[in-house]
Amino acid sequence: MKGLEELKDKIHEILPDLDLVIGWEQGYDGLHATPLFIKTPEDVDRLIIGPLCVHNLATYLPGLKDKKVGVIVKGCDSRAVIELLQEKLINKDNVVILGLTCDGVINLTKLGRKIGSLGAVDDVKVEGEKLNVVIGDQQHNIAFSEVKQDKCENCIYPNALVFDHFIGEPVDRVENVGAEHQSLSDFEGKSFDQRFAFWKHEMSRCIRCHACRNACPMCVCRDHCVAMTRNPHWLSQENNVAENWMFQMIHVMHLTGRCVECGECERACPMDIPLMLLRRQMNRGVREVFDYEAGIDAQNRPPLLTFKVEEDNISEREW
Amino acid sequence: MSQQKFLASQSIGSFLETLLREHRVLVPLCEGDSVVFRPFRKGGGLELTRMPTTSPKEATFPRVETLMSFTQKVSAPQEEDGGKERPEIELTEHLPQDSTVVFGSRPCGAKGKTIFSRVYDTEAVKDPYFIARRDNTLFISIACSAPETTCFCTSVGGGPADSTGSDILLIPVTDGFMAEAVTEAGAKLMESAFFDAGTQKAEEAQAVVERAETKLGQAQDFSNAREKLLKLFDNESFWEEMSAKCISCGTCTYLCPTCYCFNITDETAGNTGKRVRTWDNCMDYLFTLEASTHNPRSSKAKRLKNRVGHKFSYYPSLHEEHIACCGCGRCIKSCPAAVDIRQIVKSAQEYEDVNI
Amino acid sequence: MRIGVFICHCGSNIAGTVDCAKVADAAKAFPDVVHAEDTMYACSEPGQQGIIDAIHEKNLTGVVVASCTPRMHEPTFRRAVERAGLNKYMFEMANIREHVSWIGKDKELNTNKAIDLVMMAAEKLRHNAPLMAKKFDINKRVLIIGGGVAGIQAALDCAEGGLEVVLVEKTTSIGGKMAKLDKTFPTVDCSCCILGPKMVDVAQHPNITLYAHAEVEEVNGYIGNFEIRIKQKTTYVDWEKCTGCGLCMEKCPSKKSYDHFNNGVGTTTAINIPFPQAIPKKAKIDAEYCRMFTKGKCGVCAKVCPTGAISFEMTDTEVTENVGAIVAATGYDLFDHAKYPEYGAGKYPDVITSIQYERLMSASGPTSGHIKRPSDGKEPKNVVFIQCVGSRDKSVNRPYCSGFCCMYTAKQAILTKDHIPDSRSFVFYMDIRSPGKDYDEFVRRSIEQYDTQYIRGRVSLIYPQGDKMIVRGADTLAGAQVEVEADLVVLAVGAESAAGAPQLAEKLRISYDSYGFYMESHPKLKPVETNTAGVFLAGACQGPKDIPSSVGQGSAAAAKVLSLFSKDQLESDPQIALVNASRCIGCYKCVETCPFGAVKEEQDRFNNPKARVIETICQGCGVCTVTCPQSAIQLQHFTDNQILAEVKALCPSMMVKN
Amino acid sequence: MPVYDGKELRIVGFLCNWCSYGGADTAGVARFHQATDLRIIRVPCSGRIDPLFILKAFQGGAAGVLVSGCHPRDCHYAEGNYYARRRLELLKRFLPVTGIDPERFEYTWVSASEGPRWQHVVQTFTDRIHKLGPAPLLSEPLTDAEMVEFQRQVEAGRGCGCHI
Repeated sequence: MKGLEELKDKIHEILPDLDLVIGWEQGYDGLHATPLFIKTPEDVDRLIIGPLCVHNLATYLPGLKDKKVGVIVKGCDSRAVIELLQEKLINKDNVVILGLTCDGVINLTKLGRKIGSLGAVDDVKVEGEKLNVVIGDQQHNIAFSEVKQDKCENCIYPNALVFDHFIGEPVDRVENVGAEHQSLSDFEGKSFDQRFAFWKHEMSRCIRCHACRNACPMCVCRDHCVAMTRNPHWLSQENNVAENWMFQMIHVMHLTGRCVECGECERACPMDIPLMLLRRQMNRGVREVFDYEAGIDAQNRPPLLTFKVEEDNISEREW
Repeated sequence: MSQQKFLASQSIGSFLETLLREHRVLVPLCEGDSVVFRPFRKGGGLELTRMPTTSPKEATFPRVETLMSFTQKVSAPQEEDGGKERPEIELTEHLPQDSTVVFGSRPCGAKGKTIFSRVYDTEAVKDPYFIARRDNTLFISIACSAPETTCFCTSVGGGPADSTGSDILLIPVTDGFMAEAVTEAGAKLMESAFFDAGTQKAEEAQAVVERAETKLGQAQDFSNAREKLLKLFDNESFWEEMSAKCISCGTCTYLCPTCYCFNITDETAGNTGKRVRTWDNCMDYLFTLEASTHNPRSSKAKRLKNRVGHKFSYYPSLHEEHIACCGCGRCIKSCPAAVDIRQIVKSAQEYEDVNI
Repeated sequence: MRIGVFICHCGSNIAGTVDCAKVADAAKAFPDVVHAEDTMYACSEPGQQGIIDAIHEKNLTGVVVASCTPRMHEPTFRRAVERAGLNKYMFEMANIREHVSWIGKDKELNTNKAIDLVMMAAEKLRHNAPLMAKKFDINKRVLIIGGGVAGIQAALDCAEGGLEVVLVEKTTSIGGKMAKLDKTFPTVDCSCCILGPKMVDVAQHPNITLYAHAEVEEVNGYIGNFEIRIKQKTTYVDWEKCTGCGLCMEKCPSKKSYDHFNNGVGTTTAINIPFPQAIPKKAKIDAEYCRMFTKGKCGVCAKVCPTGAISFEMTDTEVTENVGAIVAATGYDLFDHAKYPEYGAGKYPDVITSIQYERLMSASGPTSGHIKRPSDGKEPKNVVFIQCVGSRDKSVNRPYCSGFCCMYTAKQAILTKDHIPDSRSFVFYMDIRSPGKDYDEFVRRSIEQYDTQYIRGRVSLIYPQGDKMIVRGADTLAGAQVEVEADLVVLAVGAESAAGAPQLAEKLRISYDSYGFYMESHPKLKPVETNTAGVFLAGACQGPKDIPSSVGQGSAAAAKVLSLFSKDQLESDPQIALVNASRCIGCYKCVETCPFGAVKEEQDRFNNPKARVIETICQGCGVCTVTCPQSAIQLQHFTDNQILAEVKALCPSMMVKN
Repeated sequence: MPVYDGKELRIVGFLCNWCSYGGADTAGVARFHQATDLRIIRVPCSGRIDPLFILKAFQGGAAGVLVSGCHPRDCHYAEGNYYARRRLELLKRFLPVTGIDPERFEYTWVSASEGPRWQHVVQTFTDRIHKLGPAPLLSEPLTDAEMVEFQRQVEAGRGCGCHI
C-alpha cells in the first residue's frame, strides 16, 4: 500500500462534504491496526496504511446508510463495495471510495505459527519482502510472503476495482494469478469421513460469537439473522457441534454467489476455524457453473437471482 | 504464605493422570491455532506457555447446559376431568455432579468465578447449577510469566501471581513450578507425591513474578471510572464514537472470564424436551429485544456502553467497588476490530464536556 | 393444539399392506394428538361424518387424515373440517396409499413408514395457522386466442352466454385449417358451407370484438383480472374503410405472391383477401411482394381503391384489453415433409401435401376444384397417398399419432374418385386408426366402394421417371417390394404444435409438452383446464384433434369460463407469500426473483424499505421465501417452520445431549 | 419412532406438488413397487426448496436426500425450477467440502406422468444410499483415534509447537 500522504491530502480535500471517512490507525500494539473513523482534520493524522490494515472497511457501510461516508479500500475490499452496490444495499451517492493498491496484508495466525506467542509485539516493519517483528530486544525477520493472508497469495485484484479517487499507481500482478487456493486441493486429499470428522472437530471449538457473520461485509441481515430467531426455528441456542455446523451452513448458503472472499470471517474468528475452506468450495462451484465472480461489476446479476432456460454448465444427470 | 512445593514439568502428565481417577480434568490444549480448555487425555499434550484463547469459565459456567429435561404424556380420559385427557409432564433436573480440576489456567482466568459468585450466590439468589459447579471445581493456576500487550490485571485488582479464585498457584521456574496451596482443597491435592517439598526455588519464583509485574508496567487507575462512566450515560455521541468500529459480535463476552449473562430456552422434539441455558451476549441486538419489538439498546453504541458501564461502573457500585473485569485482555486480543476496553474507560475518565 | 388423526383403510387398498390400527395407536403418542382412530373409508359420507363428529366431541383444533394422495382428496377433507367449524387449513394429509400401500408389500415396513408420514403431517399441523381467503372482483370478459373452429365455437358459446369476447386471430381471417378443407369426413359435407355461417356469426355478434392479423404480446395479472397487450399487425389497408370489394386484387400488378391460404398452390396478388368467405373480408398488402415496398413505386391499389383505404405508412399498433379468463385455441401446424429426403425433400412438384391437395379439390381453390397436378396441369390418373408423414416416427421426433390423417386420406381417396372417375388411388399406411362414430365404416367405404388400394407398408423412395413419380415401398402383408407409378403423390402430413406455441405458453404461464402442445390440468378429468387458474384450452393446441373434438373442446372451454363467471367474486388462495415487515431489511431480492412480479418495493412509516406481496398476483411458488436470507417473506402453509417441522420429525437434531 | 431393523435408511425426499409428487402418485396408482425408505415432503414448487432444508436433514442424520421437481420449462410457476436448479447444483458441488458424500444428495426432474421414471429414480437412489450406508453423525463424539489424529496434526505444525 502506497501513497499515505496523497491519501491524507485527498481526505482533507473531501472531508468537508462528508460525515466521515473510514480508514485505519495503529491499534493497541505494534501488531494491530484498528479501524479509524475520521470526522475532523486532526483525525487524519492518525491514519495509517500498510500490511497491518487487514480490516475490510466495507463491512461498516450498510450500517451507515443514512450518512455520507468515505471509505478506503484495498482491491479485495472494493469487491465487497461492488457487491453491496450490485445488491443495492448501499447507495453510491452516499459513498466516496478511496481506492488503494495493495501488496498483501498480514495473517496474524500464520505469524503466530512462526514466532509463537504474539502477545508482546512492540513493532512490525516491512522492509522489502521481509517483515521485521520486534519483541522486546528480540527481532524476527520473516519473509512477508509466508505470513500473508491466503487471499493475498493468488490475488488478481491488487488495485481497487471501483473508486472515486485512486491513490498511487495501479500495479500489475502476474504470478499465480487467479489460482485456486492450495488449501482446497489439500483438503481434498482427505476422505469424506476425514473431512466430516475435521469439521466436527473444528465446530466443537466454535463459541457461536458470530464474529464471522458480523465481520462479513455481505452479512447484511445483522439484527435479523435467522440464526437468532425461533420463527423460523432453524437453530437452537445450543452451542454444540451440530448447531454450530448448521450455523456455518446457513452462513455459506446465504453467501452463495455473493462471497467476495475477503476472508474477514476467518480472520475475525477468535477460535481460528478455517471458514474460508467452505467459502472457497462454494465459490469454486459458482465459478464453474456460472463463470461468475462476485463483486467484479456492479451491473452483474448475482447468479441466484436469475437463471437461464438452458444452463451452460449444468448437465442434467441421467438415471 | 503456606509452604511451597516443587512440581516438576515432567511429572505433570502423571500427576494429571492420577487426578483423572476422581475428577474431570480440564487443561489448555492446542486445537488448530487456538488454545482451549479440554478434558485431559492420558498421554495427551498440554499448552502451558500461550495464554488460552478461551477462558476457564466453561468449567463453572458451561457454554450450554441442560437444566432439566421433560417428557409429556397424555393420560387416558379421566372422569373427574369431564372425560378429557390430562397432560402429564415428567421432569428431570440435571444438577451437575462432576468434580472438576482445571489445570493451567492463569490467575486472571481463575478469578473470573469470584465475580460470578457476587451475583449467583447471594442471600437473595442462589443459582444451584453454578454453585454446584463452583464448589466442585478446583483451579490449579499458573502464575503469569509473560504478560501480553493486552494484559491489564494489575489495573483491576489482580496481578500475575494473584491467587484469588485459585486452589493452587503454580509459579513457573526452571524445570517446573513452585506450587503454593491457596485453599485447603488445594493443599490436599498437594499431598500427592508429585509435589516435592525438598526442592526450593522460591527466590527464582519471586523473580519471575517481579519480572512479570515490571513488564505489566504502571497500572491504570480506574478508581474514578465508576462515576465518570455514569456521567456519560446519556452522552450518545461519546458512545457512538467509542463503538464506531465495534461489529457487535460476541467475541468479547464469550471469551470473557467474568461475563455471566445467560439465555434460557426450551427445545422440544416430539414429546420430549429440555430446558437449556446458554451464554448470552449483551453486544447482540436480541439481548434486550422486547416482545413488543421495542429495544432499549437498539444501537451498538448503547450496547457497548452497557458492557463497559456494567464492568466498570454498575457492578462496582453494587459490589463494593469490585470491577467486573479480571484484566485478561481476551476481549481486546480477539476482537476482530481491535476494540480496546482500556482505552474506552480511559477516554471516559479523560472526557471533558465542552458544554459544561 | 388438539389434533385428531384418522387412518383410512381405503377398503383393502391401504389396510391390505398397512396395519392401520397400529398406525392409529402409534399416533396417539404424538405431541398434541388427543384422538386417533382408523376408519374404513375416510372420504365416504360416514367417514367424513366421523371426522366431523370427532371434531365436535373431542374439541379438536386440527385434523390429520392418512389416506390417499392430497392431490385427490385434500379439498374433500378440507371442506369436511370446514363444515365442522375449523379453518380448512388446520388440516394435513399423509399419503399412505400411493406412497405406501400401493408401492410395497412388506406390511411391517409399510406400517412403519405410514407412522412416520403421519408423524410428519402432525408435526407440520402443529405449525399450521388458520388462513383466510380474500375475495376479489372478476372482469367478466374473455380472451380467446385463435380463430379456428375451436376458437370460433368457444367465442360463440361465450358470447351467447352473455359474455364479452375478445377474439385474437393471427392471420387476416378466422376460419383456421377448417376453412381450407374441401369436404369433411365422414359425412363428406362441404367444410366451408358448415363453417361459413359460424364465421359470419362471429363477425356479426355484438358481444364479440375481433382482432384479426393480431397477436398477444403480453399477459399480466391473474384469474379474474388479466391485462392483455395485443399487437395489431399492420395491413397497410385501413380496415375501417376497406369494403372487401376486391378491386385492388384485380389491378395489383404483383401477381406472383405466395398464396398462404392455398399453401402455395397457385399464386395470389400482393394485396389480397385470402379467400372469398374470409371474415373479416378485408384486404392486406403482403409487403414481401408489393412493388411499393420492393421497388419503391407502384401504388396502383391506392389509385383504384374506391374508399381510399390504402396506407403504405401504416405501422403496427397496440391495444390493451382487460379480461377475466383466457381460452387458448391456437391450433396446430402441419409437418414439413422437407425433412424426408426419401420423399424428395420437397423438391418434386408432384409430391404435395394433403392440405395442398384439399386446395386443389376445393371449388374455391386455385384450380376451381379441378384436380390438376402442379408440374404440368394434367389430371392425374394414379394418385398415391402416403400416410404417417411426420407421425409415429421417432427419427423426426414425432413419435405420436396425429389421429386424423387416416381419416382424411380415406376422404381424399374417395373424393379423388368422385373428381376423376377413371383414377386409381393407392394408400401406403402403417395402421388404420379410425376410432370414431362412422369412421371405420367410412374407411371401409373408401376401400370397398371406391376401390382404393391400401398397401400396408412404408415408402422407402420416391423418384421421378419421365413424367411419372415412382413410389417404391414395402407391402408388408404380401412380403414384397412394390413400385407404383404415380401421377401425383399426396403426403398425409401429421400435426405439430403451432409455430410460436411455446412462446405464447410462457406468456400465459401454462406448461407445454416436449412437442409444444399445451398441457391440460389433468389428462382425464380436467381436459380443458390448465394449471394456471383462468386459462383454458380448446382444440388442437392441446394435441392433434379432428373437427368434432375441437368443437367439443371449444364448447367445453366456454362452459368452464361461463361457470367461472357465474360468480361475481372469486376467492384468492391464501397459500401465498407474506412479508414479516419487522424482519424485512428491504434488500428486495424477492422482488428480483418473483416469477410473477407479485412483490412490490414499499416504504414503511419510518421510510425504511420493505417488500410487500400483492395478494392477488402471488401464485404461491415460494421462490421468494428461499431467496430471502432473513426468512422475512414466508409462503403461507409452507413456511420454513412448517417444512422444518417435517424435516425435524424425520431427522431430529435438537435432542443432542449437552 | 422409526424401527428400521437395519432394513431401511433415512432418506428424505422433497417433491414439488405439481409434477414429481404427482409422478410419485402415478407410480403408486400403477402399483410400481419401490423401496420403502423414502419419506416425501410435499412442497408447492422445487423453487420453494431451500438448500438449507437439505443440510438440515443431513444435520439430523439423513442418509440421503432426494429432490425432484418439474422438468425445466414445465414449472407450474413458470420459473421456480430454474431457480431450484441453480441452488441445488451449487449445493451438490459444495457438499464434498463438508465431508458429506455428494452422492447422498441428488436432484432430478420427474413429471406427473412419469410413473416408471419415478420408480426408477427411487430405486436407483435407494440402492445407491444403501451402498453408502448410514450417514456420519454430527451428534456422535469423535472417536479416540480421530482425536489422536487431530492432536498429531497440531503437533505437526499447524498450531503452536510447544508441548509437554
